Amino acid sequence: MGKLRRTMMYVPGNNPAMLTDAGIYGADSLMFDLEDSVALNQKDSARLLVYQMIKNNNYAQEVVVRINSLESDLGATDIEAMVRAGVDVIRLPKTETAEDVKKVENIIESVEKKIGIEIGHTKIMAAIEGPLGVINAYDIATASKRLIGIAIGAEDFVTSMKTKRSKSGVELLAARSQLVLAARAANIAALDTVFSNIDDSDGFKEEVKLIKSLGFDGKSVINPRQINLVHEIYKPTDAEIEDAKQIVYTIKEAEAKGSGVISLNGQMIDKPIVERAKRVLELSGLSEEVM
Amino acid sequence: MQKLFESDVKGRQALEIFLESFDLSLDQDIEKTYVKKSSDGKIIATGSIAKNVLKSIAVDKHYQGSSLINEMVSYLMEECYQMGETHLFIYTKPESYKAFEFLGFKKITETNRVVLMENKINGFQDFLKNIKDKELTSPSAGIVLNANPFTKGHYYLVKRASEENPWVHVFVVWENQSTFSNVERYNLVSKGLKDLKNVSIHKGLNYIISAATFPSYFISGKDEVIKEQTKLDLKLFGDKIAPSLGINKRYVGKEPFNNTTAKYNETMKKVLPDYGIEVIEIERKKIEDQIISASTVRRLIYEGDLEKLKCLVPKSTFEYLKSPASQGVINKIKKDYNEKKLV
Amino acid sequence: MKNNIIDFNGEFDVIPTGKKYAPRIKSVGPKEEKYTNSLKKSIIKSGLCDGMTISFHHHFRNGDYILNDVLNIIASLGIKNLTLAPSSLAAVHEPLIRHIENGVVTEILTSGLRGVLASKISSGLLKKPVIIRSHGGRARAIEAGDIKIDVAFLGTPSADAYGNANSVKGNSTCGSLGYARVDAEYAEHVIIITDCLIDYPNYPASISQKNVDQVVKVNAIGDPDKISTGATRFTKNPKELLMAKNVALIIQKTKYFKDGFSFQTGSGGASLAVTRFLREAMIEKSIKASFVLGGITKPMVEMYEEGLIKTLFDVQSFDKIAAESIQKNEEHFEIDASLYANPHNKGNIVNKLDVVILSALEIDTNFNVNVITGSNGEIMGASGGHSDTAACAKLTVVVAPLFRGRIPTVVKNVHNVITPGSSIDILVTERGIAINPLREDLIELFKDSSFNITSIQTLEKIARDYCGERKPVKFTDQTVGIIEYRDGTVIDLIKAVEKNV
Amino acid sequence: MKINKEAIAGTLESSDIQITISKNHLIKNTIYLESPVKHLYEVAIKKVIMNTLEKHQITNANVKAIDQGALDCTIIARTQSAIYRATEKKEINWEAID
Repeated sequence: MGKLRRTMMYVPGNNPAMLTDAGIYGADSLMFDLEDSVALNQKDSARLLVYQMIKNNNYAQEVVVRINSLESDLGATDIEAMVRAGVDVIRLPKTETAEDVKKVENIIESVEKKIGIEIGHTKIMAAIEGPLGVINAYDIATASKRLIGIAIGAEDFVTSMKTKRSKSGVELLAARSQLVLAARAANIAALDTVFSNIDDSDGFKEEVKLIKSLGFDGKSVINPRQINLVHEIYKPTDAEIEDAKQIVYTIKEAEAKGSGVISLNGQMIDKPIVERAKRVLELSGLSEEVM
Repeated sequence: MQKLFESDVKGRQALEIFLESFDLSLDQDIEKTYVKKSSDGKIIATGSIAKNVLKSIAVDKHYQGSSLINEMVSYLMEECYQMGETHLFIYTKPESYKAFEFLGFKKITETNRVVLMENKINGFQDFLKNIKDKELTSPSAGIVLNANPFTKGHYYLVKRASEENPWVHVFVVWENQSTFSNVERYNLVSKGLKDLKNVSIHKGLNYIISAATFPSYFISGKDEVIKEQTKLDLKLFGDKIAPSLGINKRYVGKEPFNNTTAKYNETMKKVLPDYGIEVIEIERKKIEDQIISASTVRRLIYEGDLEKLKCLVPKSTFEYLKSPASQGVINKIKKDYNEKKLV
Repeated sequence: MKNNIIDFNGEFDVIPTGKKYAPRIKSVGPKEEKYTNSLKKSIIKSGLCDGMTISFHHHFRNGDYILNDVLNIIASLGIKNLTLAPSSLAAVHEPLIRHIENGVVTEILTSGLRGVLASKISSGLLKKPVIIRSHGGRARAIEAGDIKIDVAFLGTPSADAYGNANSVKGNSTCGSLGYARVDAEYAEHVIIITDCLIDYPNYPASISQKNVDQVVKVNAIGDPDKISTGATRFTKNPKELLMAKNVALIIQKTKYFKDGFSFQTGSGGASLAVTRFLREAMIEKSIKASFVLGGITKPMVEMYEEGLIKTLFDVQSFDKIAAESIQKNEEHFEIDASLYANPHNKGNIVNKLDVVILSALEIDTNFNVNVITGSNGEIMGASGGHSDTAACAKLTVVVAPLFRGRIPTVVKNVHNVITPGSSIDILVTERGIAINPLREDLIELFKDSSFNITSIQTLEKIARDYCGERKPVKFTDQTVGIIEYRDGTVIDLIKAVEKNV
Repeated sequence: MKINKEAIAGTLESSDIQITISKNHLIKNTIYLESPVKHLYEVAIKKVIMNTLEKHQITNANVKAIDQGALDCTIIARTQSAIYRATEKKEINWEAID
C-alpha cells in the first residue's frame, strides 16, 4: 500500500503563484489541474505553465496532473507534455470504461519510449464521475498495472444521477461504496471527491469521517485550510499506535527466533492484523522508526 | 469571471447601480460586459469592451488594494486579442490612470474628466511619424472627412482650403461603422481629389474621430458625454497632431442635419483657437438650392435616381457607383433603408 | 549635530549620563485664556521663528490634516529652515515636498517615511540626512534633550478650552494618544488642535492642561474614516495563515508560553493572525496573558473581554474597536511612548515583554532586520517599535514570506539595519524556520521537532534559487538618512540611490 | 517559426507576466519590459525571454513584457505560449520548450 494519500490538493493549472506555493501546505499529494479550472482559451497556456513548473520546482510531494479528456483534442498533448515534464501520476477525468484507461496508457507508453525513460514510470489515476464508470469500477481499477488509485468526482456524478449534493451524502453512498470495493479488490487507493464550501468546516469534517469509515484512503481538497482537518481525522489514536507497535515488535522478535505461528497475549497474529498495524504506523508517520 | 448577457435584465440593472457609484454607465457602443462577483453574489468588479476600447472598468471600494483590476484588465485584453483587436485603448478617470500605467498602458491625452490610454508603447508616435514621412510643407490646413460617400460638397470644401493654404492634410475617418467601408471611402476621397496638387490624404486610424477618441460620433450619446469626448478628440488634434504637422487651420462644412456633428463643430470653434488653430466653417455647396449631403446621396442610391445623383457627386464617385465593385454597398444601403436603419 | 559614524555597540551598551531635559518654566494666571479659533493666530502667538523645531504625532495615520494645514500657514508666514520632528509621517504628507523645496523645512527627524516624499528624500531632496528613530528612541531623545521641541502641534479628537485633551469624544476617535503625550510634556510651547470643543473640564485628560499653552478649534482635524479605521480583519491568505499557525505552535513549545505570559504582535497579515492561533492554545491550556502591549487591535480587545488577557497597554490603537475599548474596559490603559519603550528611564514596559512577533522587509544571514528601505534601496517604511521590542523581549519571532513575488526577504546582506541580528531569535517563513545560533537553548529545544528547522543560509539559498541572482543596488556616497538606535548610537547610514541617468 | 499575428499570453496578476508578441519590422528580436523588480532582474528577465525566442528560431519578434514579479519558469512558459499563438502553431516543438 505504501504511499500516504490522505489529502490530494487541487491547484488551478494557470495560476503561477499557487503552483509555486503548492508544496508548502503539507498535502500528501498535489494535483495540478488542466481541466475544469482552466478556461478553454487558456488550455494551451496552462499546459506550458504546468510543464515548466514541474520541470523547475522539485516538489517534495507526489505530483498528479488532471488532463483534459481524450475526446477533446487537448488530452493527448496534455499527456505528452506531462510525461516529458516528469509527472508522477496522470489523472484521467470522466473515466467510464477500462478502455479509457488503456487508451491513456498507450499514449503514455509511446511517449516514455520516445524519450527513453523507464516504461511504467508514469502512473495513472482514474476519476469516476458518472453511473457507467461506477458500474465498471472494478474493470477500470484493474485496467492497467500503472493504476495507483481511483477517485469519485461527485459534481458531475450527482448531475447525471439527476440528484444533488446533500449534507448526509446519501446520494453518493452507493457510488462511494462501489468505488472503495473496487479499489480494495484491485489493491489500489480510493480517493473521495471535493467538498466545495471551504467555510463549512463542520460539514467538511462530517464528510471526512464518513469516507474514512467507508475505507477511503483520503480526499481531494481545494483549500489548504482543509488539509489539517483531514490529517487530524485520519490520525490514529494513541491506543491504536501502542497496539500497532506491540504487534510489529512481536513479529520482529518471532522472525529473529524463526518460529512460524506468532501470537500476542493468546491471540494469533495473522496477515490482516499485521497489515492494519503497518497502516496505523504509516498514518502516524512512525513507520520508519518502528519497522 | 462571468459574462453579462443581454437578456439578464436583473443583472444589468444591478450593474448600472454599481457603475453609478463610480459615475460610470454602460455606453451604447459596448459589445461585451464582464462581472466578477463575491461568494455571496454581489458585484465586486466589472469591465466592458467596445470594439478595441476597454470601458466602464470599476472595482468595489473594499477590494481596491487587491489585484482585481489586474485580473479584469488582463481578462478583457485576452478577449480582445482573440477577436483580433490588438491595438487597445482605455477610457479612464484622471485619478485612476496610474493603476493602468502599471498594466502597460500609456497615456495619449487627457481632459480634466477623462484620460485616453493605449496598449501600444509608441502607437501614437508611430501614427504621427508615418504622416510626417510624406513631404511636409507648413503652415497647412487640416480637414477631417467621413465622406460616406465622397460628394461634390466635400470636393468644394477641400478645393477652397487648397486655394487658401500652401498645403492641406485630409484625414479620412477610419472607423468602419459607416455604410461605405473605410477603404472604399479612402479610395473615393483619393480619386476625387487627384487634381488638387497640394493635398495629402491620410487614414485617421484610431486617433481622429474614432471609437477611441469620440465614440458618440457613432452612437447617440447624451449631450454632456458628446461634449467631453469632443474636447478629448480635439485636444488630441489641437495639442499633438496639428503642431507636429504644422497645421494652423481646420476647415469644416456647416452641418445642417446631424446633431452630434453640429455639436462637435460648435465645440471645435470654441476649443481649437486655444491651440492656435483657426476654424473655418464653409457654407454647404448647393445644387439647385438643395444642400449636397452624403445622406441625400445615399437616399438617391436607394431610389436608383442616377440622374440626380450625377450632379451631386464627382465623376470618380459616380463611376464607382455604376461599377460592379459597388454592388455590395448598394445592397447594404437598400437593406438599411428597408429596415429604416439608415437616416 | 549627529555625526555620520556608526558607533552602535550592542543593545544595552550605553549607560545614560546627565540630567533629564526640561522646558522653561512658564505660568498661566487665572485671567488668561488659551483658546483661539484661528490656527494662524496661534502660530504667531507661539513665537515660532526661523530655525526652530516643531513636532506632530501620527495617531491620525493617513487621515491627518493637521501637519499639512499647519505647514501651509507657516510657509505663508515666511518662516524658514525648520526642523520637523513628527513621531512619524504618512503618504498623506506628500505636500511636505514643496515645503522642503522652498526651504521651509530643512531637517526631518522621524520614525519613518512613505510614498513619493520618501522616494524623493532617498535621492537627496533634503540637504541634511533624515534621522530615523524607533518609538522608544524618540522618547529617549526628547527626554535627553537631543530633540528640543519648540512648538508641538497636537491634534486631538476632543479638548476643553483650557487644554485637557483626549480621544474619548469627538467624531474621529483615534484611541490612544501615547506618542503625543511625550511631546506635550517636553515641548516649550504646546498647541492643542481639535474639531470638537468640550466644556471644561474634559476628563480624563490624556494631555493635561498644565502642559498646554494654546487650544485651537478647527473645522476638521482629519478624515474620520481614515483615522478610526474599520476593525482589523484577519487575513484569508493561506500562506500567511500557515506561517501564523507555525509561529503559534513554536511559541507554545517554549518555556515562555505559561500562565501570566505577555506578548505583542504587529498589525499586518501573518503577525496579527498569530493572535487567533495563540487564543485557541490559551483556551485549550487555560493560560492567561498578564498583558498585551503596543498597537492594540479588535482581536486583542476580544481576548481581553473573554478574560484571556488581564491588561492592555495601548500606545497606539490600530482600529475603532480598540479606540472605543480604552474608556469602556477598565484594564485597557493608554500609555505614553516613554513608558512604552524608552530605554533610558527607570523601567519601560518592553522590558517586561515575553514574546514579540514582528515582520521584516529584509533579513540577512546574521538575522539583521531591515524595515525601512525597499529592494531598490529607497526609504519606504518605518522603524516603529521593531528594535525596541526585539531588544527586550525574551523571545523575538520574525515572520515573513521567503520571497514576495520575486523580491527575496532573506538576503546575504540587508540594505539597512534597523534591528541587529542579536535581538532576533527565530525567523519563520513558509519554506522553513531558522533559529539564531546565539540561542543554543532554542536550538536544543527544537532539535528533533517536526518543524522544518533549517539554517538561515539555506533559506537564503532557496530564496536565490527561486528569484535568481539580484543586480546589486548602486548607492552614491551621499548620506540621506541616519538610523539612530534606541540608545542614541548610530546603527546604520542610508545612502542615496544612484539614479541611472 | 514565422510570426503571423500579434498574440498575447499570461496575465497581469501578481507573480505572473503578460507577454505580447508582434512582428518586428526589423529582423531582430526587441523586448520592451516593465516590471516592479526591473532594478533587480531586468537583464535576467530579458535574457530568459530572448533565449526562449531563439530556441524557437524566432528572429523578428517585437516583445512587450508587463511583469508582476514572475519567476523564470513562469516567464518561459508565458513566452512560449505567446510564441505558439503568434505563429499559430498547434504542435509543440518539444526540444525547444525543454
